[in-house]
Amino acid sequence: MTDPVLQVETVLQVQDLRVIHPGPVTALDGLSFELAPGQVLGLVGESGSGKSAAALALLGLHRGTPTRVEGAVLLHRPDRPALDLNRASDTELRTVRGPELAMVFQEPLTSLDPYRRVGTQIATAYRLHTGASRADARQRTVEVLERVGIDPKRARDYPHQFSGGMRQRVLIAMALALRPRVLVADEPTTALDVTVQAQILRLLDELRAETGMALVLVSHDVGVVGGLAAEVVVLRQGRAVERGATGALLGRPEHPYTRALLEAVPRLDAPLPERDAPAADDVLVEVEGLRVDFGSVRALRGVDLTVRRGETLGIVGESGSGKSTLGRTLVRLQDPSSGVVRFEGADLASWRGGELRRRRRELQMVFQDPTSSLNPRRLIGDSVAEPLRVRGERDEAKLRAEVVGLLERVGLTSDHADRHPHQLSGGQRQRAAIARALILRPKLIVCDEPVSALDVTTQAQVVGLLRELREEFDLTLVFIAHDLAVVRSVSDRVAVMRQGEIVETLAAAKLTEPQHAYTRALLDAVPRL
Amino acid sequence: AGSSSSASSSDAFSAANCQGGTLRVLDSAKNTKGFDPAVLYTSGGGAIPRLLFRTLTTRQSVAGTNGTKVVPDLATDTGTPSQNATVWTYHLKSGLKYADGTPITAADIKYGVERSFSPQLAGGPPYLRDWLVGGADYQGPYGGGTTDLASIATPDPSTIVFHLRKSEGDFPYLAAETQFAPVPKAKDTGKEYNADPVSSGPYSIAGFTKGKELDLVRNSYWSRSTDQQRLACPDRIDISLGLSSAVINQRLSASVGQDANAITTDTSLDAPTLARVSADPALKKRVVTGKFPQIFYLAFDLKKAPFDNQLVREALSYAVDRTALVNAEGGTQLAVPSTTFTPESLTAAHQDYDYFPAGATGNPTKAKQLLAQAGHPNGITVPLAYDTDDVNTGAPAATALQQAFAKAGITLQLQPLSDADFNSTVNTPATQPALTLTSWGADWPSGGPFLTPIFDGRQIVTGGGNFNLAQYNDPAVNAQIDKINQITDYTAAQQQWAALDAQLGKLALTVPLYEEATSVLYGSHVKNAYLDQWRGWYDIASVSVK
Amino acid sequence: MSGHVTLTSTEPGAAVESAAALPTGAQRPAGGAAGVWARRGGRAAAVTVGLLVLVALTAPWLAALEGQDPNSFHDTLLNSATGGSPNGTFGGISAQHWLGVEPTTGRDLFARLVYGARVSLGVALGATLGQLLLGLLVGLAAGLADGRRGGRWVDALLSRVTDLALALPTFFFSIALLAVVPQSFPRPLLLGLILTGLGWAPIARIVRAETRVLREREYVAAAVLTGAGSWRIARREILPGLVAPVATYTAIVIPQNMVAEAGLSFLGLGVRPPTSSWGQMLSTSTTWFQVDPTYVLVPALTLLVCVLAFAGLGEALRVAFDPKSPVPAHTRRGRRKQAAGKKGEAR
Amino acid sequence: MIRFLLRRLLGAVAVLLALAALSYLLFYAMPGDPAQLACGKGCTAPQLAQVRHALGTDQPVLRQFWTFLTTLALGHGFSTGPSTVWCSAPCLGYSYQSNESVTQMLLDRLPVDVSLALGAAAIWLLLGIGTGLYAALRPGRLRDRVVNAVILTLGSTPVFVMALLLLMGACVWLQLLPFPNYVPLTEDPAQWAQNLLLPWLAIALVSAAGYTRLTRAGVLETLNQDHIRTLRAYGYPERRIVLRHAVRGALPTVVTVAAMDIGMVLAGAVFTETMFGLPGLGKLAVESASTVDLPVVCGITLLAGALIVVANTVADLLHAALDPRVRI
Ligand SMILES: Nc1ncnc2c1ncn2[C@@H]1O[C@H](COP(=O)(O)OP(=O)(O)OP(=O)(O)O)[C@@H](O)[C@H]1O
Ligand SMILES: Nc1ncnc2c1ncn2[C@@H]1O[C@H](COP(=O)(O)OP(=O)(O)OP(=O)(O)O)[C@@H](O)[C@H]1O
Ligand SMILES: [Mg+2]
Ligand SMILES: [Mg+2]
Repeated sequence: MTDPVLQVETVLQVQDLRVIHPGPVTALDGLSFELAPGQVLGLVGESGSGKSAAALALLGLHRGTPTRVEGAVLLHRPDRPALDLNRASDTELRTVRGPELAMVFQEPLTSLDPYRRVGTQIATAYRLHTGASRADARQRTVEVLERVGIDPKRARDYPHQFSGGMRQRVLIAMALALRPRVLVADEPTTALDVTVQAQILRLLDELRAETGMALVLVSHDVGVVGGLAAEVVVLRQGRAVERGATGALLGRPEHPYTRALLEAVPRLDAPLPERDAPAADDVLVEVEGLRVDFGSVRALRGVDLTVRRGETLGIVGESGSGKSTLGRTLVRLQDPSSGVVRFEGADLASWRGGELRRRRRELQMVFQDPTSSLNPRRLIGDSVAEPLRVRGERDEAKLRAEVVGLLERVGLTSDHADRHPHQLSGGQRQRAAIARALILRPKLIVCDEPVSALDVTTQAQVVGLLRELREEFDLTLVFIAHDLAVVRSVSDRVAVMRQGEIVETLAAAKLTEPQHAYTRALLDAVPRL
Repeated sequence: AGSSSSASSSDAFSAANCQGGTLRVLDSAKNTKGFDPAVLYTSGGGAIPRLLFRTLTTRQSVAGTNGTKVVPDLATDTGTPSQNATVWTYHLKSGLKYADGTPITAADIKYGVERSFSPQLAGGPPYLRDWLVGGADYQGPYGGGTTDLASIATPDPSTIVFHLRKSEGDFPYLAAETQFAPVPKAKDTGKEYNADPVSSGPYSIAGFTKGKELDLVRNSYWSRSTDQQRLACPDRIDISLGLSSAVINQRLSASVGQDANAITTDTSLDAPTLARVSADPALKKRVVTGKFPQIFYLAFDLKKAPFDNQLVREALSYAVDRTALVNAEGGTQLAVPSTTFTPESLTAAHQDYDYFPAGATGNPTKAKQLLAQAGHPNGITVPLAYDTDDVNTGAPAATALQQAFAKAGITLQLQPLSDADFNSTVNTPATQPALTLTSWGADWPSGGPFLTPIFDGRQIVTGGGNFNLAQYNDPAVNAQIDKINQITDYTAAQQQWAALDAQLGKLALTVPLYEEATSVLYGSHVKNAYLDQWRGWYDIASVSVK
Repeated sequence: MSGHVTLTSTEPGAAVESAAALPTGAQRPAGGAAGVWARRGGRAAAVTVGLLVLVALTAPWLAALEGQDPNSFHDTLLNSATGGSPNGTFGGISAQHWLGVEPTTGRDLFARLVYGARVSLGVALGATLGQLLLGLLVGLAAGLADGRRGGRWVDALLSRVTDLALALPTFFFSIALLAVVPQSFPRPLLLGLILTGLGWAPIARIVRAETRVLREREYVAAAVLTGAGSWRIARREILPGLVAPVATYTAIVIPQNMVAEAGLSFLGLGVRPPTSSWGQMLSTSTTWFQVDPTYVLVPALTLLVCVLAFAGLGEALRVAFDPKSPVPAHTRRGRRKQAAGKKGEAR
Repeated sequence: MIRFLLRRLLGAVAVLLALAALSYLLFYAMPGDPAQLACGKGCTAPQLAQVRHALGTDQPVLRQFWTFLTTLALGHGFSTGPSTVWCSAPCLGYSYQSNESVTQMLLDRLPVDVSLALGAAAIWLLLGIGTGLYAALRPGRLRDRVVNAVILTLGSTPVFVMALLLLMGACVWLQLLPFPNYVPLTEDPAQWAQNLLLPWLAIALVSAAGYTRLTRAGVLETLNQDHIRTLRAYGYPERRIVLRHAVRGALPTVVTVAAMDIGMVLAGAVFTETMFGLPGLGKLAVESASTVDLPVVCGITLLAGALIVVANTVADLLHAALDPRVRI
């Protein structure tokens, strides 16, 4: 409200917005703000604070679901009366979605139509509102893909052929194609590595400047928001606890919650905790000449790697560089095209039958996409308890206690155990997935971007938890992340990947003094507060 | 019996002026076997085959009792018997031609008969093998051993002489079968002849899709001058094969468009259509009825207990509820109860008797009493085999029997058999069930073919194809059969057969149940549609659409 | 960043929950049987199916209540001169014969209908159950067999066996089998077995295809990592995802099985007379539809009710197993009120 | 793709061999002796033996099956009596009963079933998918329920009942059409379509129900997925979302089931053929089974099996084409 521009012209006006999920769960409890063209509003808050609920409500996307929305979302358009999205007819809503209001979703993996080529999806959305010719639409598709850093040749690929980050960029490209007046971006860069993240943020900023697009930037990453947003609203339990100009708010936070949020942000220059370096000769996992090909796509091109017992090995690298593939191969979910993975000296490929089933409990993985890694038809509690049940645990009371205990350790409550995955926020799902991986007390956990969907406080908790467990259970971690600060804070060593190869491996403490130019570039791209 | 209500349609009919138009025939039979005169098994030349093949003799084409008479066709008379009816001589009319214009000779008829002996062309009636001298061992003209049957002589192109093993006064009737149709040796393609036989009748095949349709067109070499039995009114006859009987009845009752010119040669009205017809005078006018001399009966295997005991057989005869059976068949218009083996419709050879009067709905008390007498005071349990493919006589009749017998303490275990199964199981003595629900019809209207296969002990064949289900073999009866066969006077012979039937009836070798009546609808433009008494069906050769 | 975050210090996870006030499980859509029951359509369907089964079980008592049995002929109720059609209106409905009598035999239709339920439901349900079990088993096994360790061969073998079962011309083989198997073998059981043997393959194919899609989900990978065997993964992770397509297909298959029994009975290959079944009643009655509509309507309507009930059940099952489906009926009224309220507001 | 097809071809050969053996043995075990049937009334044991020899059924069953296989692979000469005809490979043998080459018999009838299957499938797919989508647009509403009830009623009608009702309705009461009488496509396409209209409808109306249900369920399932939300967020009309996008989720199952159903109809639709007097494989099959005409029986089974295998292979290819995630 401090920005004078707001009084001059307003494009989006939100009044006392409330989102009530059946239950009832009040996910958003009275949010109000105004947005002028070219303005960026940051919406930050911990996981489950109602950010996504708000974002969806801005486009009227709760319509047709059991969720109830109260309050008003007024879209102001030149020469026309303001449109309250909450009361607009379906047709009115349809005409403004896209050209006026566009959205980038939090779940990049599932938000694209699996049956259509990514290029087609962008082009169709564009043509739908502009009536452009096929050729023009194709032209525009090429443009926006280039802008988000995807080779336009890959426009003919299907979503499942893209890595998580690439899919997210496609979603952004789709929004950009239409030059909307307001873009709601729900965690637009969670799945992206820092270089791409920087590129995307720069892009959003340019567009804002060029076209006067207003932006609602939803993120738990105060760094991301801080770099772009003029004004920030801090959400907690669905309520705005603090709001104000970014600089002021981040510089002198008033509310203790905001302060906690800020303090939890990992920094590259923070001192590293003292830790005994694991013995270099106690090798738990050894990877030699690992190659994985998907048809003609060569995801891994000869990776050599050792993971020492008890250490945390961080893996960073650009989107699509093969991090997830490497992770999956380490836990034997993916068979190598050539090369070996040895676990405690034994070739993983040599495990068979009962031995395989027993031993693979020692290897766990937390998947990149929390949405698809939980069975949508089972309750969270069941999913988390499943590994114990598989191991033969039958005592329900004990199971329940164990599950609830672990859920609480990752910051969930027993109540969440009785919900289905779609009734949790993205971050809550990720935490449930972490709890599931931990419950068996494995020797090795591969965490594929385990905290990218989490707000900084939860992130800090989870990282802390992982660290504690590591000590407690002599756990070895492979920690895949694009956030260099997080990686640095948890890891003993960091491997940097690029295009299916490991370009260098460094001790965490030495991360700020890399040898390789690529690592250097990564470091430079980290947003700073 | 016989044609009843054809009067209305024959009003404007004139044989002299009936030619033209297309007659449609809607049949449920598929005729996938085609029309090979050697393989066909017909009575009096059948319906469609009679349009294609002329035979030495044929049935007389008139309504009423005279329709059971045999008359000359290719031959000048019905045959001259000699030496106790063991040698039969025929002379051909002059000017007879095939549809391709070549003349018909006696040698062609001899060849036609001969080829019916080939194992490749099996399927025709068994009489020739049994009757002709040397028939039992003859293998037909196709290679292997003798290719010529010496007992058929053709002293000149228009004379043919048959030498029989025994006296057969009924030979002229047999000579009406399609095996006596001429086949030009040069055109014989063996097994493939069935698709396109050379016609000697008033029509020839213009198009034939097995299982689907047969189109007949006029044979220009045929003329009424040499054929008194066929009117051949329509110019074309289009026969649809393999239709569902429900559809046929619907189409005939609707009689719309082309169907106004339609008849059927094999689909009797079913009970529901009959119920509908009875309520609709307009439809009723287009119904004709007739009867094929055929008896539905229970056959006992006398070699199997408890039917070796006549008292048990009598008990079953008393227990029968013929009203329920008739209803199951579709009521009184479709079936008539019969207490005699030779049915009433085989008029000449019929003699009324009812030795075990069951009344209209059975006499279970008497049946129980007889069973007790036979040593079964607590009743009996017996299997009953029946043919499931026979929609009428199968399940409905069997369940009707089951219900009626239950009242008399007779438990029937139903044993449904599919057609092929039924034929090979029942007609092979080794596998034959003790009790069978079956039927028997005459190959020609005479007591001979009606009674001989059923009661002649020498007709018991063990290999299969046995019809003497009782396996009854009484030398005295056998001798009596031989004696009647020598009689060449039709009426005299029939009286003897009737007497024989009445005599055999006392033994309760079978339980006669009912005879079927045929009731058919025809299209509204069809004329001269009547059912003859020989076959109980149309003679298509006399039906007109003009 | 502070060196060590205690897990209980900020405790945002717990704090999030204003929802903590709500009763546990209130927002959990009832799944499975309870879920079916919780929905109005599902309850109606379940009650109907239950009633039909009850009719089958109590057939002798029901017939006794009417005072008839299914096999007795009543010649006096028929008009022999008009094809054996029943005397009186509406197919001979009377106080003695609640649904009239069968033409040409005079057997009581009500008694035949209730007894027929035994065969029809027994064969159809039995066969469907068999098809489901076999189809699921083979489909899951083939779908889960992966490229490794000869899995491809397992898949290829099972798929070819499925192809073989599909390639058997159903009707044709039923005829042969029914003829070949000895008469002494109980017919309804045989019918059930034959229908099972010839009908499991489509289910197997659907299940295999679905399974191949589902097994690529990451939650399946997660389950693999727990060391669960294929069987457990199939049961716990894949099966719930198969409920929708399989329930839908099953709802189609049950009436098909009933009709198949009818077709075979029609050809005299099904149950042996005088046993009645709905299918057999329908097929013998169709030609009577112009003369005695009651005779046709009795089995036709029964079959229809049955089909609708099973379809309803299938739909309810599908909905119940869909976690995102709308809330069950008992809360629906409330929602409708809300909707009305909203409309009012909009004006 | 090529490798997939090759593998499938090998699989198909194995399936067909197994199928041939199965049907041969099964129908061989069926009661009823073809020689007996051919020989007819009053056939004596020596005649029966002659006929058996002429038919080749005096050989042991395995020998006969072997002959069947070699005939199939190499062709065979058959004596018609006066001459011998050569039946070249792939020869399915010679029918004992109708004195015709089985291959020819099948080729004569196949067009009927192909016409029947393709026409009916087009109608039932249009109808089924159409009504399924229509119902899915408003699940649980009146329109959904009415469509469901109507289509289920149709779907639970036995084909022969449906056929009879159609014939009565169209040909007798309304007199819109003459009673159907099959005309080959090559002869007169208009007549072909006109005469097949009712048979198509009979099959399609009965079959559509399954497709309605599958489509509806598949669409509703897909509508719950995240990517549909993306479409909504870009202002795609709901109709378009359902008709173009959600329907994709239902198609794989629909295609799988359709291929199986088409295969079945290709393999002979007994009741439809009987009711409409169509000279197709189904009728031939039942007839030859009842006359124990083994070569025809096996020929039909093999042809039907091959058609079904092809249909399913096509379904798999389509499945892969429809869902880019499925690799073949
Ligand atoms: N199933 C697959 N089929 C084809 N290509 C694949 C498949 N999975 C991954 N790839 C390709 O392999 C490469 C590496 O993918 P991977 O998922 O390992 O990347 P990543 O480093 O985890 O990226 P991100 O940080 O975006 O998740 C990418 O080019 C991707 O397109
Ligand atoms: N369908 C639902 N039913 C009931 N509760 C729900 C449902 N969806 C979300 N919630 C709850 O609503 C609250 C807000 O969820 P929302 O998705 O808006 O969180 P978020 O701020 O986006 O979190 P994150 O950063 O983890 O994505 C959470 O407590 C979540 O558990
Ligand atoms: Mg969110
Ligand atoms: Mg990844």
